Amino acid sequence: MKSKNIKGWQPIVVILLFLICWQLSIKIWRIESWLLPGPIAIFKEGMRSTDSLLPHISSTIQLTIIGLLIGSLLGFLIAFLLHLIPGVREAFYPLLILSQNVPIIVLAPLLIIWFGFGVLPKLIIISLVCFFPVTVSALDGFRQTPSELINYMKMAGASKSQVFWKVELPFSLPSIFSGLKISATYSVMGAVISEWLGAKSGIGVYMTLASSSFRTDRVFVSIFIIMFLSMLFFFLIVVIERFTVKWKVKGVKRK
Amino acid sequence: MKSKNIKGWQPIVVILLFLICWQLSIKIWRIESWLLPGPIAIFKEGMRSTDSLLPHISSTIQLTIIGLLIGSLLGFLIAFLLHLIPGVREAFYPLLILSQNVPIIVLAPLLIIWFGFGVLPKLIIISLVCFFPVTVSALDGFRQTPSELINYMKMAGASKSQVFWKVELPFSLPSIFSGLKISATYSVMGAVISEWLGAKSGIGVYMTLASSSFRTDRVFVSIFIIMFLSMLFFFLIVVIERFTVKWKVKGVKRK
Amino acid sequence: QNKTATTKKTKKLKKVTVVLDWTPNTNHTGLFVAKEKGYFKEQGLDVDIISPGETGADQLVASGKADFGVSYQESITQARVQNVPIVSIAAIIQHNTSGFASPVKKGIKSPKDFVGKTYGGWGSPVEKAILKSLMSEENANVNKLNIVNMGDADFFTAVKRDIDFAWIYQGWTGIQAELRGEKLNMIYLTDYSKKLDYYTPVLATNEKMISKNPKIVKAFVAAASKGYNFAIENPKEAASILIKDNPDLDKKLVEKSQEWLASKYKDDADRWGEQKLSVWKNYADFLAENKLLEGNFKPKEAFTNDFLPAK
Amino acid sequence: MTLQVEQLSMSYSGHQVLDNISLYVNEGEFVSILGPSGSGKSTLFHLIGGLVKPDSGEVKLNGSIINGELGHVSFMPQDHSLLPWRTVLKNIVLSQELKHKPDEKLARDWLKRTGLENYENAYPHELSGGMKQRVSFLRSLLAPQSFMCMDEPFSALDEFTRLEMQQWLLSIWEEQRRSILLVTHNIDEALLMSDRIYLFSDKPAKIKEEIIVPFPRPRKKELLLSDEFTEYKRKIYLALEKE
Amino acid sequence: MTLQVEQLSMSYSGHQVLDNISLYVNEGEFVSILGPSGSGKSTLFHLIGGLVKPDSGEVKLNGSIINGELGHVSFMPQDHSLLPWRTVLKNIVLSQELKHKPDEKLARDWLKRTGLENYENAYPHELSGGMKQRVSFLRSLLAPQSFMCMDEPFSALDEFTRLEMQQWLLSIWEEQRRSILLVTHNIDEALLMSDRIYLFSDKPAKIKEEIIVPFPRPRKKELLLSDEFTEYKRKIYLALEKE
Ligand SMILES: Nc1ncnc2c1ncn2[C@@H]1O[C@H](COP(=O)(O)OP(=O)(O)OP(=O)(O)O)[C@@H](O)[C@H]1O
Ligand SMILES: Nc1ncnc2c1ncn2[C@@H]1O[C@H](COP(=O)(O)OP(=O)(O)OP(=O)(O)O)[C@@H](O)[C@H]1O
Ligand SMILES: [Mg+2]
Ligand SMILES: [Mg+2]
Repeated sequence: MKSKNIKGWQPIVVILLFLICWQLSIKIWRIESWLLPGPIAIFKEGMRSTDSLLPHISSTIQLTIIGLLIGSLLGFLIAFLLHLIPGVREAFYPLLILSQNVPIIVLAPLLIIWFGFGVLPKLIIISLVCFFPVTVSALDGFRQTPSELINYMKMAGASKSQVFWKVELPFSLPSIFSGLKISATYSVMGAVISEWLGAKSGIGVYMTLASSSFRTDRVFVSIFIIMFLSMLFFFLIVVIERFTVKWKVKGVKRK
Repeated sequence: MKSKNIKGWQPIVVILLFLICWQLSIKIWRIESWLLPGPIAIFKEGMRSTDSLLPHISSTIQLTIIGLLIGSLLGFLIAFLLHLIPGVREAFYPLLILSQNVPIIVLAPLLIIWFGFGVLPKLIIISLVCFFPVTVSALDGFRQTPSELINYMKMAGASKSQVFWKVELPFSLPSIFSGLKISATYSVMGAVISEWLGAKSGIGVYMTLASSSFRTDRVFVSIFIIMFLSMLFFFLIVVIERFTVKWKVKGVKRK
Repeated sequence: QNKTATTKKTKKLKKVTVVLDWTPNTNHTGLFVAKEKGYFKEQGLDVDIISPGETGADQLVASGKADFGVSYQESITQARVQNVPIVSIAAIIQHNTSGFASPVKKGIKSPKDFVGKTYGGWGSPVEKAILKSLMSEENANVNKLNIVNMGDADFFTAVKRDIDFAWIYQGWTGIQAELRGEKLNMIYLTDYSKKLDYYTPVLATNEKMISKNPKIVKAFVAAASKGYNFAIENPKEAASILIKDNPDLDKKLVEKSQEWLASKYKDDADRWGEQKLSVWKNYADFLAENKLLEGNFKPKEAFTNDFLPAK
Repeated sequence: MTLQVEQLSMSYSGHQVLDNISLYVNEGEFVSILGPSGSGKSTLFHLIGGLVKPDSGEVKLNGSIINGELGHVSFMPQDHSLLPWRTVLKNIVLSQELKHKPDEKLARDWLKRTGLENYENAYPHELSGGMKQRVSFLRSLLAPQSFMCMDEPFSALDEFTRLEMQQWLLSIWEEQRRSILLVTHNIDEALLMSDRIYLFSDKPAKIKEEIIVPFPRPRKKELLLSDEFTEYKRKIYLALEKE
Repeated sequence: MTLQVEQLSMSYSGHQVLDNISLYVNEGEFVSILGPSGSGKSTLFHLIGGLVKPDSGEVKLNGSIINGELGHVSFMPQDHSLLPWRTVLKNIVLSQELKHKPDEKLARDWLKRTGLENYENAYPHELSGGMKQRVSFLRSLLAPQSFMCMDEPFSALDEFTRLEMQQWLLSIWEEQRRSILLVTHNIDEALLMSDRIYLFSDKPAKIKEEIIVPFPRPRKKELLLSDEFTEYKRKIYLALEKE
């Protein structure tokens, strides 16, 4: 218990140290604030504009949560299909890779033409960002399931789907969570990018406006918020992992 | 052997089918070519501009390879340090997540101001994109090493670094490759984005030029090239994986 | 013999970088002409033209990482208010050639027709202020206009769908529409408000360059001026120079745009690049009136004609 | 349930492992296999279980060919193959779960009988080697299939626990009249439990001898010390000894 | 090398496993432990090997306390713990690799002697259960440490291979005068090999009895059939039988 409490503080200490270094180097090298404001200035500006920021934040959070949910479910579903339907894996895997290489600047106009300026094209973009790590990790997890476990299940008469749900899926949960962590990290940036294709509010909107009026401090406020949110989502996944993969051999590794 | 040959063709067939659908729907819905050109038109334009494209392609490939190399080595190194130095993992993990959430539009001017218009800031951006999946997957791989193997090694008197090199690393290779595959997929887009910070040549340059002069067909030529390249890098990783992780239990799973 | 002469010269050449605002286009022709025709070399400069993509030039120029850049009066106004030390040294185009464009079939002929329509922009409060001032000229209410953020989507895409009109540059997007045979209704800002006849784009540098290396600035502007004057007189040849340097640009678009712009660079001014205090003041006042200027703007410091070659 | 294995041959990448093996297990019969390590006993079980297909020959259950068909027999693997993320109880009911609703009460009963009542909610990594083996044993014991293949089920148990488990197995077998095929390295065990014993030769495995065990049932521990038993033991010992 | 275990106690999350265990192994002595499954034998080995620290008590090697210190003994785990990505040969030399350049010739020699000469380049998943155990056995045999702890090293082997392995172990032991502590479930094995035998009680494990085996060395197979041997066997049997 005690050691856990201490651990929780470590990253905060490191981040504080980082911020202090930042503030100091701004002082020492006299970096102008329109180029790179110091953390204190950023913090102050953040406090000042809290009120105007809140609606932006909440709209981005909503977008991110829905996008991340859809994206990871989709990622899992794709991995599931590619894994279970024989031959499909090899055939469709390349398409997945391709999907990660359509630049947003090309996709955006098409999405807008097809789906308008509503929330749908934005969710498509976030999902596109989030599904891929989940799919790759899940597929690799499925493939690494120890063959003796699968063999036992087969001999015991398990159907393909039973093998999947009772062995392959539980075994690859850690791997899937690894993918989810990557996705969660990207999700907020995905949401911000998606907001660039036309949103009324959101951190992305706030940031571009700040940037176009040279309010570098506000740009950094947005970045801090983005960072904070993605950490939040990341640790949310970590917490869910702790509760889901609780059988993990901990006791033995104590030394 | 025979079945392998057939497998190699599957994805190509799927992609061809996809292209045919695309071409047909362009015909059927009469989509204007400045919005979404058909694959045939794109292919023709690609053929026409091969000469002017080649230098762009080769410069992007160079950038990608170097960036991917640096990025994955860096990713591995970070995972290595975070894993081996006790306490560091918890402390620095959040910083990694943060690193993935600095928007390029903010980072770009800073990088240029600090490192000029040369190749360095571009490599930094690609590395930033590529290191993260490798780090996350490697760390998760290390952590999942079966404790009985680690326990045996410890009892046999293996030092921490021996446990790492002889057990944890080989065990997590599949996981690391899983991360590498994600990185390889992102690397080309990373390079394209990095070219937006002032490159003289590269697919990214070609694409923005095409886009700003409303040459949608050329934009899609660039996308096709990007896709092709990232597939290439992906399969390069797959091939390397095959040669590295060759002990993988295949025989038993034959059914 | 010719070769040795040039190498000898290059030794003494001073290296300077100029950062474009976006991908190369006909706004930049003069710079490419000056480089290609050796005008920069004549002035003892070895110029490196860089296009930064998304980043934009302002911060690079202001920080001194780039010596010169292409910017806009709007940016420079906002930037200077935030103490960014960037200064305009020449107006590339004398009058504002931007405006609100819409396909003819939407029937938007003047600002009063905006009522009940949807405008696609990028969500800046400045846009709303401008629309408001245009519409108020004709006693229309801006609140009856639906403003939508269309982000990165380009004009042609946007008007295909929910959007009725958007803000474009005639010299590029407008020309592209002509090439496509799409009839547009164009409502120029300058036709409705003198205050909105600002300089876009301009050449810019930072305050340090001006105080420490005025000679280089002078040389640069002189060569650029010569380049733009060449483009004014020989649009065809200028276009081919731009294309030669940027072979991936669309040839037809460049040629047509160049032809259109040739008369706009200098327009009614007595020399290329001339800037007027009133223009700088007017726009800032407009922003201030609409409470869009977060600070003090001193128009005199934002630009200078000092480096333009004598008339 | 009767099992017939007919002229089964099998090789792994060139190495022949099984060479023309024929054997059978009648309805309600208890048959053991004794043979040197690495001869191919587990491989035979994989063939019977349908995990791999033989190069030639046939596996018949109740007269119908089940080459490569999975799920017909209850199988206890040599390594325990417990699912590490399931508790002991959940591991035991796994084999039932595949076919119908698991009977957790029965599983708890058996845990109690085999001295594991306190470990119902433990995960496999918290068990000792012998405990894992017992859990795996219970899992196959509670499986719904009535033909059982057990691969060295008691090798990690001490003499007493082993004897106890053997008694449980015999009682279940007598009660439900299942057919059982057992691989063991323990000659005593084979003699004590089986109706017949097949002796395997070293690679490639052939059937060296078939021994019919004549002792009447129920067999008591005392049998182990009888002269007849020792006689049979010596006989098998000699037969197994390498030529 | 002498080992002294003094008043060792250990519990896993509340469950006491070892209760005040004291035992010793003298220089060049061969000592066995017999005890019921799940009593705590492997746990004792983990304590000696330094993998876990005892709740109380001391482990001394050559007089110095090695509580929680790793790497002092050569250990053969109950599950084979072979690295799946290493070939048989590379697995065997692993224990040497940790300290110095591995002696592959010696390893090949031993592979030959134990009948695994064709499997030098096979991966663990291509081996039978008994073969894996033999590989793990060779790995600990070739380890540089001179105190050996072996946890049921021969449980997956048939009688003949087992006897052979026992002979190899004895010959090595006699030649190099290592000290050996062996866990086994096989009373014959314990009697045939050891100088002394500790009998463990069920949880929490206490030492029930210490038996000194008087048979002179070298011991031959024939000993197994002698009356004295049977006498000792019965004695141990009775002592182990649950109260
Ligand atoms: N997957 C495999 N690939 C290649 N060879 C294999 C494989 N599985 C088993 N073998 C080989 O088949 C032979 C028989 O193995 P099997 O596991 O059937 O032996 P066994 O009789 O069960 O031995 P044990 O009593 O030691 O368990 C061995 O020589 C082994 O090397
Ligand atoms: N990691 C662990 N966490 C909790 N309990 C454990 C753990 N490891 C072992 N135990 C418990 O400790 C007791 C002794 O286990 P140990 O493995 O030492 O038994 P053993 O004497 O080696 O038995 P066997 O002969 O079956 O191998 C068992 O009751 C077991 O449940
Ligand atoms: Mg076997
Ligand atoms: Mg044990």
